[in-house]
Amino acid sequence: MEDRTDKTYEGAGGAENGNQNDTVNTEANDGVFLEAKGIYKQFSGVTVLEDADFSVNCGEVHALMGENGAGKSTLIKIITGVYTKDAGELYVEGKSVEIHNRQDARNLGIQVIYQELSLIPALTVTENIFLGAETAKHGWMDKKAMRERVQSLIEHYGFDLDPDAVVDTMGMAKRQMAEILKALAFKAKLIIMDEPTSSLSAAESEKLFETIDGLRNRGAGILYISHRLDEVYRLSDRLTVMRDGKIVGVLKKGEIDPHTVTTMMIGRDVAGDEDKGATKRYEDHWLEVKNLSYSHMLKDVNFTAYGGEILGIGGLVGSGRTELIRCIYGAAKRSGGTIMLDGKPVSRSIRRNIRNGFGYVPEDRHAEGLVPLLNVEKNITIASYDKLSSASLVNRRKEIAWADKAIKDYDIRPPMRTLAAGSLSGGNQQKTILGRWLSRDLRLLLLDEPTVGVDVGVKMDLYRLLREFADNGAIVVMVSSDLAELVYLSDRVLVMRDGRFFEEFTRGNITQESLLLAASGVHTEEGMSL
Amino acid sequence: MRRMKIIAMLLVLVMAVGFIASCDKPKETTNTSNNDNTASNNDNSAGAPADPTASSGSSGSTGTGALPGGKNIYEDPIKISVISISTAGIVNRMYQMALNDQAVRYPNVILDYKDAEYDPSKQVTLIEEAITQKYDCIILECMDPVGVNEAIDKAEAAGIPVISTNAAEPFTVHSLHVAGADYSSGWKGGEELVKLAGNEGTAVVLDCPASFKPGARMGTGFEDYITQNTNIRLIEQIPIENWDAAVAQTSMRDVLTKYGPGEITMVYCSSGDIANGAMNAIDAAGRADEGILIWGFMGYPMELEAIRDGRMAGTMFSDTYTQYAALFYIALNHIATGLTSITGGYTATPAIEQPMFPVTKDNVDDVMAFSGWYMTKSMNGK
Amino acid sequence: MASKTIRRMISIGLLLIMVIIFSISSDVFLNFGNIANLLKDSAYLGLIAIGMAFVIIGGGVDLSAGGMACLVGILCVRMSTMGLNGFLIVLAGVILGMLCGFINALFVTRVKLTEFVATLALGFVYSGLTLIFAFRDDRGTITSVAIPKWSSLRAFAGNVGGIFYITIVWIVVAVIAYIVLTRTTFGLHTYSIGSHAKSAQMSGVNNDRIKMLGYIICGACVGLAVVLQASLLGSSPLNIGSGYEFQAIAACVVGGVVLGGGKGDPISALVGALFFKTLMNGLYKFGLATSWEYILQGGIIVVATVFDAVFNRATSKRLLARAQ
Amino acid sequence: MMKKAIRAIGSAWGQRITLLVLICIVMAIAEPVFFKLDNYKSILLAIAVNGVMVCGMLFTVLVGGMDLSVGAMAGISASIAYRIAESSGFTTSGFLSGCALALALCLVAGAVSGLLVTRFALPAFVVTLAMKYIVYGSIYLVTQGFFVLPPAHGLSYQVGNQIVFSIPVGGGNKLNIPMPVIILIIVVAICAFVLVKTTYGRKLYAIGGNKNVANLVGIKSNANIVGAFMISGVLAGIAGIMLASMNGQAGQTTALNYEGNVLMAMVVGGVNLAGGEGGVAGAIFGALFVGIINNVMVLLSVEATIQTFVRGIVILAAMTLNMYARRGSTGAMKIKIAKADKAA
Repeated sequence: MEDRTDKTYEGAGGAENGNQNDTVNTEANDGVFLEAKGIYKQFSGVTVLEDADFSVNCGEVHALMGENGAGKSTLIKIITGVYTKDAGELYVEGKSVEIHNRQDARNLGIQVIYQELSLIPALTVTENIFLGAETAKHGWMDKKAMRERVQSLIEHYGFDLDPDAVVDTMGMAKRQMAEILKALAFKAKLIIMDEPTSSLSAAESEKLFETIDGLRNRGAGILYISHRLDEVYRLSDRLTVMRDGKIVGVLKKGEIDPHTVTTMMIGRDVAGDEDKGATKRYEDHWLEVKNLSYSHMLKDVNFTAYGGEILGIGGLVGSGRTELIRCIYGAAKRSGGTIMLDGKPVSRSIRRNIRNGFGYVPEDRHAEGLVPLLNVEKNITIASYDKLSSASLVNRRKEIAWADKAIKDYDIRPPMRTLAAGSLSGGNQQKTILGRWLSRDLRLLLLDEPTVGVDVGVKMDLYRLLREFADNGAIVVMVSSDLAELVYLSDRVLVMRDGRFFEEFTRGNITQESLLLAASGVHTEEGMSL
Repeated sequence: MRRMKIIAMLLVLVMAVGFIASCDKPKETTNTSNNDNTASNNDNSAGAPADPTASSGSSGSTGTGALPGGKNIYEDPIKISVISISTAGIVNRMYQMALNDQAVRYPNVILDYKDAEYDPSKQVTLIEEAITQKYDCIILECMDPVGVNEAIDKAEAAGIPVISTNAAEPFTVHSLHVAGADYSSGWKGGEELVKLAGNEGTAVVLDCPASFKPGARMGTGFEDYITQNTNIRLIEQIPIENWDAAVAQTSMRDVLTKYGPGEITMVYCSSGDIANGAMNAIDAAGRADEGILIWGFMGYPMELEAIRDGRMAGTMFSDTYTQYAALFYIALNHIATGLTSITGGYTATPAIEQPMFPVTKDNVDDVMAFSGWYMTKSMNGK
Repeated sequence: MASKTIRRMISIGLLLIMVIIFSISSDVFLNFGNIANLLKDSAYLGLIAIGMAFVIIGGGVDLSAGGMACLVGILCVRMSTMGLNGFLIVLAGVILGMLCGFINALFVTRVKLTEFVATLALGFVYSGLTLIFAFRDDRGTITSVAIPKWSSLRAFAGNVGGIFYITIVWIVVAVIAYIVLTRTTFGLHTYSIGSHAKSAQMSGVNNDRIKMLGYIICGACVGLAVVLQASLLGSSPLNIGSGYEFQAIAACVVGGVVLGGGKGDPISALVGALFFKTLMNGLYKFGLATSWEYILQGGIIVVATVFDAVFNRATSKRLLARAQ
Repeated sequence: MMKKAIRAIGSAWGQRITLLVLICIVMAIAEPVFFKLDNYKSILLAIAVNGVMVCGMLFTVLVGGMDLSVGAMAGISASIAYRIAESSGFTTSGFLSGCALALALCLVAGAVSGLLVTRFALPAFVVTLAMKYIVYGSIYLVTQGFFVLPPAHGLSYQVGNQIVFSIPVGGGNKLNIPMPVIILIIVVAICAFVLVKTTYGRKLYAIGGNKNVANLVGIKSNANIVGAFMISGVLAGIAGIMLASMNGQAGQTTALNYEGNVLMAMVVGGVNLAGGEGGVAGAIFGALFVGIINNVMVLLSVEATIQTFVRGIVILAAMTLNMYARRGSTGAMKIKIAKADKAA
């Protein structure tokens, strides 16, 4: 039997003796655990992180906030060894260290919990926690010891978990807790959590916060990444705000308040922010949604969107925005409520909706947006065979013209029709998907996080396309977490919170601060509370 | 929760033990006792077995003592297990018809046809099955002459006569072997072809699939005769996968491509299907007029008609229909007298040589007249 | 109760029901000789199924098991004619199986062929090699040669108290395999790469190495199975293993080892093989036409897979609902 | 220029042509008779039945599944068609009604497989393996083990043997093209047309590539997958009827275990077994290549016992070459894209 486990981790080994006062033993309880100085990182010419100075103390919850693309994830990946820094110094417990891979980080006591959990569905909690670092002698696992270790951890940190439960029969909250337990099991001195509450209910989040407080009192360092201002306010001892790859400032517990944080996050003026005249609203073309409900995610949603208008939908991850869009499009079966387009009820079948002018740009490009094996042309024309074929015979000439026009109109690079879509860059893949819909004469376009992972230049093109598209009369409903995008593009913004619309902002008084505050449940004077 | 796993494991073991405890010790000799008393295998099991080419009709030394006496074949319920290599082919269909036609007169006899799906291990299983169900006789179309030896010994020891037929002869001593005549049919086929074509020319063999060679030795018989007794050049030996007529047709076409007109004198085919494939290929290539002599095996109705129409030179005819009909009565005789290789004190397996005789254009009509298979022509069950 | 145990309870329960039905309807079914034969027949397929279970749980499939069995079988019988000691031959059979398993793994992990394609092509290669290594008579035509009477390999065909050695070896190997899969790190890693290969990799599991070990163990089981079966038959016919790869996969699937990986264990493969052979044994008692054997075999596979799909979806949905 | 050549060989058709060129070189030296015209006809005739089945199974493989029951489907289709034809004395109308009923049954059986695969999300490998057993078992119920021997005249004979037309090829001999080759060409043409020209073909590639995306662009994936299994069933049925006519016998052993050859052709044809990639041309090339290997082995009179081994090694080599070449060519493609991105 393979005998990989001779070098059991000091952490797991240390856990072996399972001393009762199982404090996370670090030398100085209040000293600096991790310090980064002058970290610099660039990807093929684009500077992503510039002289970042950053530190996390033991026994401290250090929050990290910043918009998408502000460099947060790059910093985390450097600390955890996924990327290697181009310049700068990293110190752990005062000693300068080099972290090249996950193993180094783990040995230093740095553990990460990513948003998409890394647990193995078919294994039990105990097996997942000890996977890769089993307590075993010559390959024979000591299951009893491992199970006891997990049981003691559970009781010690007060989690409500069954060590023998199989992961794929557990709810999201329980999986989150198991993931955290996995970090703790290896004597983590610094636990990095990336958007941990995104798929948790309020009660479950509260349980998580208690756990985090417990960890802090035991001297563990917590690096907490989140968009939720209220959570950061409640939990963090210190908050570092990042923007455009630079550290904007570090706020102590007392100094954290919504307004200062949002201005620090948004500081930069958005290019071309000139005040556009009021857009023309086509009264005769409207989408009306009345008391829509969908399983436990959406409760009694009501809104109306008009042609010529871009309706932005703000709110935090997990507030039900994606589910709303999918119910309208027909991709999700709504449990109640009515959806009307120009007074006529909208069908539940995706096929019929596409036929009468719907379009949907999904959030996850790779899982639901693109067929990687098919070439760019087919990815564009895939939704338009009603126009490109007669009697189910594809009109090849029309199809090629349609694809070439789309490639030219939406500037997809490299402009090679026969290239497999899988080998395009992120931005061009998004343009391909957008081209798939905009090339049809759409009456309603639904978008979910359209510019995630798209470089800035392409982002501007997408905004121009959407604006043009809305101006000639179509309804555009756009879900986005990019506050600047919402402010720049939307004529109206509805902010969603826990499956219900919380606040509405109309053009002119949409500001990023107010959106962020509304998303965190704070009413502001600009908005009209719903 | 852990307890559950242990209970599950215990259950499996208990179940296995439970089987054993709950069954009564069988009365007749269990298979424990006879696995070491190696029945006197005929000595040629190691090394190349010399085929009983010419041993016709020599039955082993018949036991002197009075036979224990068996069942009354008219009233007592009798079960005969017919285990064949595969029940899917045409030839097997013919055996079942022949046996069923006889069994009509004996309502108390039940014929149980079993398919071994070309799997030697399954043949052993089916023989043991017959022992467990106390069948009265086993008619075995044996696939691998060695693999079934132990099972046959058990059957014979249990008083069940084993009659092997039509395919390889198992090496162990058993009640009767009706010589499948595969080797001798190939040998005699060579003789006949030489008579027709003279002692020179070339020969092509479309033989059984390579893995069947130990059991189906007609091709080997033909090759032995040609190489040992004539100076006919053996130019091609091609295994036909799955005995499939379409594969035979393809291989024959490739041979025709390779050898121009007049370069092929004769084609020996190991089965009726393969002969059919060869004929189709020759017709399709438009070379029927070259007079390539095709020799078949076993005398299928198709072969007889082809010989009559002149598409085929001839075949070794063994009226398998009458052979199996006779077999039915031989089986009843064994059951009635309780004769097995053990009660009969055999030291070698008696073999009945299958009367083989060539069928060519001149005697095909009267052969058709008395061939049970052709007469009934009930290939399609009418 | 863990869904794994429930699933095994159900398949054992169904097996018991079938045994009861058969023992009522035919007085011969439950007699000692029949059960001993039943267990002997299941052992050959069962051992191959246990090897196959390792590969399936690791998320793969091994279509070369049949060809491999034929090859190892003929090589071992050749060794017996050379007078090697029985134990040495069994050991050699296992090692030859592991060698073939290693070659399979090379093509899957190094050449990166998909598992289906690599093992399919290698299956043909092994059957081809079988014909090349087959015994030839003085004139060169293939013949079948028995394991010599004096060879100690024959001793492996014996039995103790009526239960054949191959059956005992089968149950022992099944238990050992169960312990290896549930007690060792290798076992845990096999389940993890079968269930979610990417996050297994992220947790530090060396996927390629585990997959390679899986194929090697499968080869070992196939080698062991065919040597014992050859000693039982007294020879290794050239198609001793052909078609057994599909039967082994069917046995695993019926037992609860789900294609795709991460579920099931060697004991379910054992129960699956036993299930098939018990059904066949029972059917023989009724003298049904062979076609009913095929139809019922196909029927069970469909029923078992549909049951697994519905059963797994229901349990996870039910537990998820409870957790919400 | 050299880099361009390597990339050309790397491409799928580049490899196939290199394989063919290799074989031609070997045969030019060893057995030039390979190049005789009717040898090509003979190879085409040899792969006619396999080719039709390959086209059928291609549909199921494209949507990410597989169909192991093609052999049994062909068997039962031949048995039913000829049983009914026989009861009506092999009149043309009797034979046609027999074929109609047989193909209808194949449609239903294919639909059952498709429904099982889609409704319960079962692996197609296991479902069609079970269907193979069930359908093979039911052949006996239809034929009671008897065989139907179609007479050497009438439509039932022509389907398998009739020379449709013959091209005078100089030197007096004529290259006559038999019906099976014509049927193969028709089936290949129709399947290529459906896969390349019709919306149904586009949908299959989309479903095979990414089923979620297909659903989100309004494709009824499950319905189309069931359709693919039905097509595979029907084409297997046609192949069975053709084979029985060629063999002159229809019954239990017609097309027994033919799915092995079909899988071999798929694999050599470079069809991606995970779905979404591979065309009729590639699959038919696979069937042709396997046919050529068998033909070459007979022409070179390769010793009987090593034929299986040679076939296995050649297929393994073709697959390994395909994998390394594909890795090489995708690498080259990536460089080209990066350059194009930078330049624009």
